[in-house]
Amino acid sequence: MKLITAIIKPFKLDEVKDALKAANVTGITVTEVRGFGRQGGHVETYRGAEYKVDLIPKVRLEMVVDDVVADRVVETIVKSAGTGKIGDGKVWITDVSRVVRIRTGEEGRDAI
Amino acid sequence: MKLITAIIKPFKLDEVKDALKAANVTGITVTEVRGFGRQGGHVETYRGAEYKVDLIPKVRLEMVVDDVVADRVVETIVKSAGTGKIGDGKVWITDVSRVVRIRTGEEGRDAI
Amino acid sequence: MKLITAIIKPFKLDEVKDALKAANVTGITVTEVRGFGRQGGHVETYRGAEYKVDLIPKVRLEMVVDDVVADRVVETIVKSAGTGKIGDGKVWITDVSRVVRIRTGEEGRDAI
Amino acid sequence: MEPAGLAWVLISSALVLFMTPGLAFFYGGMDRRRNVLNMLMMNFYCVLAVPVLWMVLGYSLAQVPFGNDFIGGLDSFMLKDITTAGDGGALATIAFLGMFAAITPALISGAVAGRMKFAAWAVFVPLWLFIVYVPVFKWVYGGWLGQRGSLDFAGGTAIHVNAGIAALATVLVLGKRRVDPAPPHSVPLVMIGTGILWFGWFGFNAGSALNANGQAAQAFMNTFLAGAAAGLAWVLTEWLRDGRPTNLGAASGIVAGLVAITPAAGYVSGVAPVVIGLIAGVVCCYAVRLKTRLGYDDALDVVGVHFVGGLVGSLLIGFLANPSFFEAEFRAGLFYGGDAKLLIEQAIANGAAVVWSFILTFVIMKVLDATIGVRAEEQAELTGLDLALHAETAYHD
Amino acid sequence: MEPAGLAWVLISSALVLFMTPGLAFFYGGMDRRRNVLNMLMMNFYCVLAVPVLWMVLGYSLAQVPFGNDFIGGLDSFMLKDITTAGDGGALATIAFLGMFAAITPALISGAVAGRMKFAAWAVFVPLWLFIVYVPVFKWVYGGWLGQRGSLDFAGGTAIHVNAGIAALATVLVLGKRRVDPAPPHSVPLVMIGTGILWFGWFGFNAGSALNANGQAAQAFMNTFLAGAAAGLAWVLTEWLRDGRPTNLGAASGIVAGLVAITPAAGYVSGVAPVVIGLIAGVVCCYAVRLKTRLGYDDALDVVGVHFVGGLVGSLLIGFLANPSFFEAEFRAGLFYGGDAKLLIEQAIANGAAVVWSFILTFVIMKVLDATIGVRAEEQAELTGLDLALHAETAYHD
Amino acid sequence: MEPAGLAWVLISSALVLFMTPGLAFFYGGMDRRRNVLNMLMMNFYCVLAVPVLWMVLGYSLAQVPFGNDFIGGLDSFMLKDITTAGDGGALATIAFLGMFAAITPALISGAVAGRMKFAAWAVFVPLWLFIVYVPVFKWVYGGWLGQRGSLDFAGGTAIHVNAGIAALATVLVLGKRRVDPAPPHSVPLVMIGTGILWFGWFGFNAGSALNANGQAAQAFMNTFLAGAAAGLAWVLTEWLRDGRPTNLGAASGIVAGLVAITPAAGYVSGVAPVVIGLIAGVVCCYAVRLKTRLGYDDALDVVGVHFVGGLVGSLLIGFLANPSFFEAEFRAGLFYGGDAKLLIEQAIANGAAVVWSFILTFVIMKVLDATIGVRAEEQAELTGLDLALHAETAYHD
Ligand SMILES: Nc1ncnc2c1ncn2[C@@H]1O[C@H](COP(=O)(O)OP(=O)(O)O)[C@@H](O)[C@H]1O
Ligand SMILES: Nc1ncnc2c1ncn2[C@@H]1O[C@H](COP(=O)(O)OP(=O)(O)O)[C@@H](O)[C@H]1O
Ligand SMILES: Nc1ncnc2c1ncn2[C@@H]1O[C@H](COP(=O)(O)OP(=O)(O)O)[C@@H](O)[C@H]1O
Repeated sequence: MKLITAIIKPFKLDEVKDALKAANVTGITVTEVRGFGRQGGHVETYRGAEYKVDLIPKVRLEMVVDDVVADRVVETIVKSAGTGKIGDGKVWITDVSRVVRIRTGEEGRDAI
Repeated sequence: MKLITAIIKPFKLDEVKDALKAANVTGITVTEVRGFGRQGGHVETYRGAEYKVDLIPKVRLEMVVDDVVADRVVETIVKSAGTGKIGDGKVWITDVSRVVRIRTGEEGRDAI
Repeated sequence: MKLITAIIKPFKLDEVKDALKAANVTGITVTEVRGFGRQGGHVETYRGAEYKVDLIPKVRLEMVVDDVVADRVVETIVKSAGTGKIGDGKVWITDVSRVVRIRTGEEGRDAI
Repeated sequence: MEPAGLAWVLISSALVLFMTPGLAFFYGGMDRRRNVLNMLMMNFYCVLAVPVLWMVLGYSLAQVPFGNDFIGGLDSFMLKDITTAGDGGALATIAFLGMFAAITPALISGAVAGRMKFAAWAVFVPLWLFIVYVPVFKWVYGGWLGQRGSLDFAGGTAIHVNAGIAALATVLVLGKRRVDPAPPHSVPLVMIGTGILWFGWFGFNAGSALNANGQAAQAFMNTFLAGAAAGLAWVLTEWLRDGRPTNLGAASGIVAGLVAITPAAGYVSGVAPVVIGLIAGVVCCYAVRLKTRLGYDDALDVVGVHFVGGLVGSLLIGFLANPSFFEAEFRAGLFYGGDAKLLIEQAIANGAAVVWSFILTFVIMKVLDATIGVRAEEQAELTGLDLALHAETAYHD
Repeated sequence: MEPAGLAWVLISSALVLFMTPGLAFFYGGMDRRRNVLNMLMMNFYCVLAVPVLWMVLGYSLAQVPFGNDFIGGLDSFMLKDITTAGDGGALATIAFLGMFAAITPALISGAVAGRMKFAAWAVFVPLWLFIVYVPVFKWVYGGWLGQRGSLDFAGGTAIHVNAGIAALATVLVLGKRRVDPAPPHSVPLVMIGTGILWFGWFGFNAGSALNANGQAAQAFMNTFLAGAAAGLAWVLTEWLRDGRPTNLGAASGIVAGLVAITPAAGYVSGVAPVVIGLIAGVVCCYAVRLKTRLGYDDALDVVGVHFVGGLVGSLLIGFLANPSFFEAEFRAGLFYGGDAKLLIEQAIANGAAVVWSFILTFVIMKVLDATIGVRAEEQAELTGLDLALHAETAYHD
Repeated sequence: MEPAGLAWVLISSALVLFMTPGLAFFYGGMDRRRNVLNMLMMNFYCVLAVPVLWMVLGYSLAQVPFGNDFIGGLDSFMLKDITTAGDGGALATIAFLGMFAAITPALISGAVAGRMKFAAWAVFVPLWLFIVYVPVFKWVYGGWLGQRGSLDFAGGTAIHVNAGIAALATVLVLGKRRVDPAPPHSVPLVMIGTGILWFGWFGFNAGSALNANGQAAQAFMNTFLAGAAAGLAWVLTEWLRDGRPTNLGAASGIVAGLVAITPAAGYVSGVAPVVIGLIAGVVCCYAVRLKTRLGYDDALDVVGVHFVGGLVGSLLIGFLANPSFFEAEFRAGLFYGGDAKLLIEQAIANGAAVVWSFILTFVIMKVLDATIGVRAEEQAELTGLDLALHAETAYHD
């Protein structure tokens, strides 16, 4: 099994979620994160004092998927999350040696 | 070393934490996440308008453990986190090639 | 490629971030987490009733880096995040089999 | 004004001032987390700009001389010749009315939530104040509508119907939000706003007696009963209809009832406020759905609550006005021995206010759109107005 | 009522209305994040339903005719025959008392936090109002307890002791929460509630003079000093005992002091309010621990603060009542030249209220449990009442 | 005091009491999430400790006998001999002044945010009250400064300049925070505080007329206009200067304007409040930057807003005081036919207050530092004062 992790722009979440559903991804775990990267940050001003905020809100998706579909899922994410503007984010894949569904104890493919 | 990641129901956190402590897991990192899966979501109503919320609150646990205990830890989580109801979550294992304790620089087994 | 995950003390975030920038890490994803470990927790008191809080605020950093620099990055984190006091946290490395930059579709080294 | 009356009008004025922040929290809590500061700012801006404009020219044009049919004059420009005479009564009244002038444009902010350029709002407010609010206010209080015998105790027509229909005009020019509506980012903040609004509304309505007397007491009682009855009606309606009683329903119902009782507060008594509240609660609970039917994007239901609620209350005066109770000289409603005349006058007054307010608000927005533009950039709308327009973020660690 | 008195009673009424949202935030902040809206709703519901019930029948049964020993009648059904006579004084008084009727059942909500079915609460409130609150209120004000000479200026016995002991009865029927108590989800929200409560309490106590006079001024001063002294006492007690001075301690102490001074506000003077505050602060700081000793699950300490605090204040009147200061006709306390008679009457009054309130509240809850059921489903309790009972979530992005 | 005046002073007192929580939220929202409870506690502590101290000794030393030049005596120790005479006027006035005494040290808390040991604060407040506040208050009201003819209607010199310069002294002893300043953890909480502050300030200023009369009405109007004008000025200044209009700017401007109008509220009229507000808004918008220039760590700009704002308003009285408008017996300002005498007296009064307050506050802090220590431990400062000093955390699930 593979674990696919994606960092995307928050306002893209719904779009990506729907695209993944359409691609039969049955489960996703979503985390609110903040990211630092090429995009750089923004400046906030309070009483004339500037605060450089270089960690900007992003959303992190992680999903365990079957090896055979992993690459397709990545393409799905890349397509649905892209705006072409800097800051769109990353997707990466890591190997999962075991996965279990808590409710049933099912393992592997049946677990996801 | 292995990294065990578990997605569980929020109200199960204490129970799972205690079970893991009992199983001599010395450290856990906990993240509030939202999950989408078979459980489906719920509907909220504001001024009669329905909002479908298909991301539901979950808790994500991650812990780096010694290879030999990894499977036992997974069982512990499955046992303590299960309610038998849909939405109980998943547990998965990935390989860790190196782990360091920041305070001491200790590596591997000594680091956790 | 490698995925480096670090759990550090919240007030060390800026320091670590700067050290990583200096070490040419081009992107980091940051998550607010809570941790349980040797450090133990703290006690809060409300109307004389004590609440044992054994999950304490930590910050989780994750960054995908090129294999060759992975160890150097780990050292950088260990150096910049350390206070020598219990609770400094952990760093661990896992393998990444594929990484893509959403904006461009670039892969591998070019993606980070 | 005698000292007791002065004390009552002064504290009432403070209560009405407090309502604008209350409105800001009521709206801000319903807004998205990333747009809440823009909402607060639109509201607070009204209470910064309007008082100054009111002192300079607004009051004079809106009230002096009282007899004018359509618009006042410059006699009280810069509060010229206003003294502490009458033990400060004149000053207290001007301040009291200034609070009303400040909150009325603020009511509109709920409709334009999440997509309006703040610079446009900053220009819209003064323009709308002088072109729409001041004349309509004059017509109703001392002007031709008032002289014809229509009743508007504390601003149902002049404030709520006026701002409510203006809200419709603004969103028609502004267009729909690019992102789907989201649930309230903080219901507790909405409830804080609701509590402040109800509290302040006692000053708004009972203070409009401009004296501490029986009419003030009845207006107070009516404000108490109508807010409660409407909140109850809304909650029960949605409980039956949608299956759940909600906090936002309670809050919306309370406000709907307070809006509806505003024009009637000093003219009805006994069971009437409960009747007005119950009707307003049920009607507005359905009225907020009109926007989906008709397809205008009134973000926080200013039309459904303020226009509809104000209209309901204003027309019900035609049935429930009870002059004998107040031993006063106004027309009786149909249920209290009156003829249809009062109801007709109420219809005329609201009709006139609606036509003027809708058309001129629409024109103002069109002109602003053609000049500085009224719509925020797409990026700002997608990633949040707080950061884009105000360089602020509502919540940090 | 003369105009100045009217102005004071009206603003006091508005202040008391504001207290119910204040109480909602005080409790809601202490509650879990996933249950806060249920708590707010239980409180706001009181201020929606009770005013209407008060207008229809509550006031009449609770006060008219004043002379009745146990219960009023139907003479003022639907506020029949109430006019603006006496410059609106009658109306203002009815509204003022209506605010008290609304907040009293709301006090109980803190005890049942996190596990009560909202439908059961919606029925409990009206039943409790008519079966418990109205009679006890009548006994104390104009009825047999009042006639015997017991003193209760603004509702220590009739409101706080009454609601406090009722809270105990409700939780005994309801049982314990399935999940362990959690720390307050928002201490700032608790402090917002505390600020509003103290602010409103000046109307609650000083307004109970029903006039702008020396007694109102002393009641005001007492409300100021007792709240401060009790907050200080609680904070210092926990600082010494637990090692840390806390915000929740300050908030709890302030409320405990305000509760304790409520019955005494118009009868004590000089140093007495500070004495009452200090005693109430220390006693309640320990009383909130009784629940763990005795094992009842009074979630937010309604018993420890309102029952105990109210009882402390009410009994201390027996020592500190000072009629000569007020040049008024009530019994003197033991320290001011009186005999034990007043203390005995205070004990009798509170005893009677406690017995009636506890037994009948218990019965009401049992009947509700046997019929519609009072306890929320386990799932709702575990995953959050807001979503399960109100289809709402407090905070979103 | 006549009943209407009493009603007005009582409600004004309640409004001022409400300001301290308002200030707590204004400051607390600007503070870090991990330090907010420490900020709330520093403010609430003032309103717990000061009222008791005020009752025991503060009032007596600050006002009795009124004629004393430098300090009062013990004639009213424990409010001895205070009765309900004059229909409670004396009691109301003592309570009213007690509210002022409570909020003044609280103003200082904004400067020491995030690094002061709470135990030190707990001792600092009573010391500062008796050594700095009480004497300066006496000088200004009835004492040598007042007798010389300087004007301070509601506490520009005695309260804002006094607390503002004291804030500077405290931070000089305390030193800088170990961590960089952070953006406000909750701007909505700041705005809640702002709304409460403005609302309460009507009691603060207009209540200082100690009667319901023309002067109260004008003071009310001035409080309305100056707050608005200053908020507008600040927002426009930063909009031009920094490119964005901000909520925090609006809030800061409102407060700056309210501070500036405080000393002048009962002495100026017409356009003057707007002039004072505009000047204060612009000046303070720049003054808050002094700390970076001069390198003192005034966390939440108590110096830039309260000291500077208070000084601006107090000196402008020298130009704008208008006795003829009030038909009263005070010196006229330069623009209203007066000579430079008033301006000079204003300068002397503020100079004297500044010297005394700065030096003695500095000494108090040094003594505290040498004894119990004023600075929190490094760990506490880094990981959060709420947990370290109060064993509480502001927000939980
Ligand atoms: N090497 C990395 N490891 C982990 N997360 C990264 C990495 N690089 C970028 N990110 C995440 O992706 C987000 C977008 O990356 P950024 O470099 O700003 O733009 P782009 O992806 O278009 O190059 C960052 O905010 C960060 O959260
Ligand atoms: N393939 C997956 N990858 C990552 N997280 C998942 C995956 N499937 C489910 N989850 C997480 O587990 C939670 C529960 O899964 P769900 O399918 O709803 O119920 P069950 O685990 O009982 O089948 C989801 O809310 C989601 O957070
Ligand atoms: N085995 C582990 N797996 C994942 N996270 C861990 C593990 N052990 C510790 N952590 C994280 O690191 C933090 C610090 O660890 P702790 O044992 O308290 O101190 P130290 O790192 O100094 O030994 C914990 O709060 C937890 O978030």
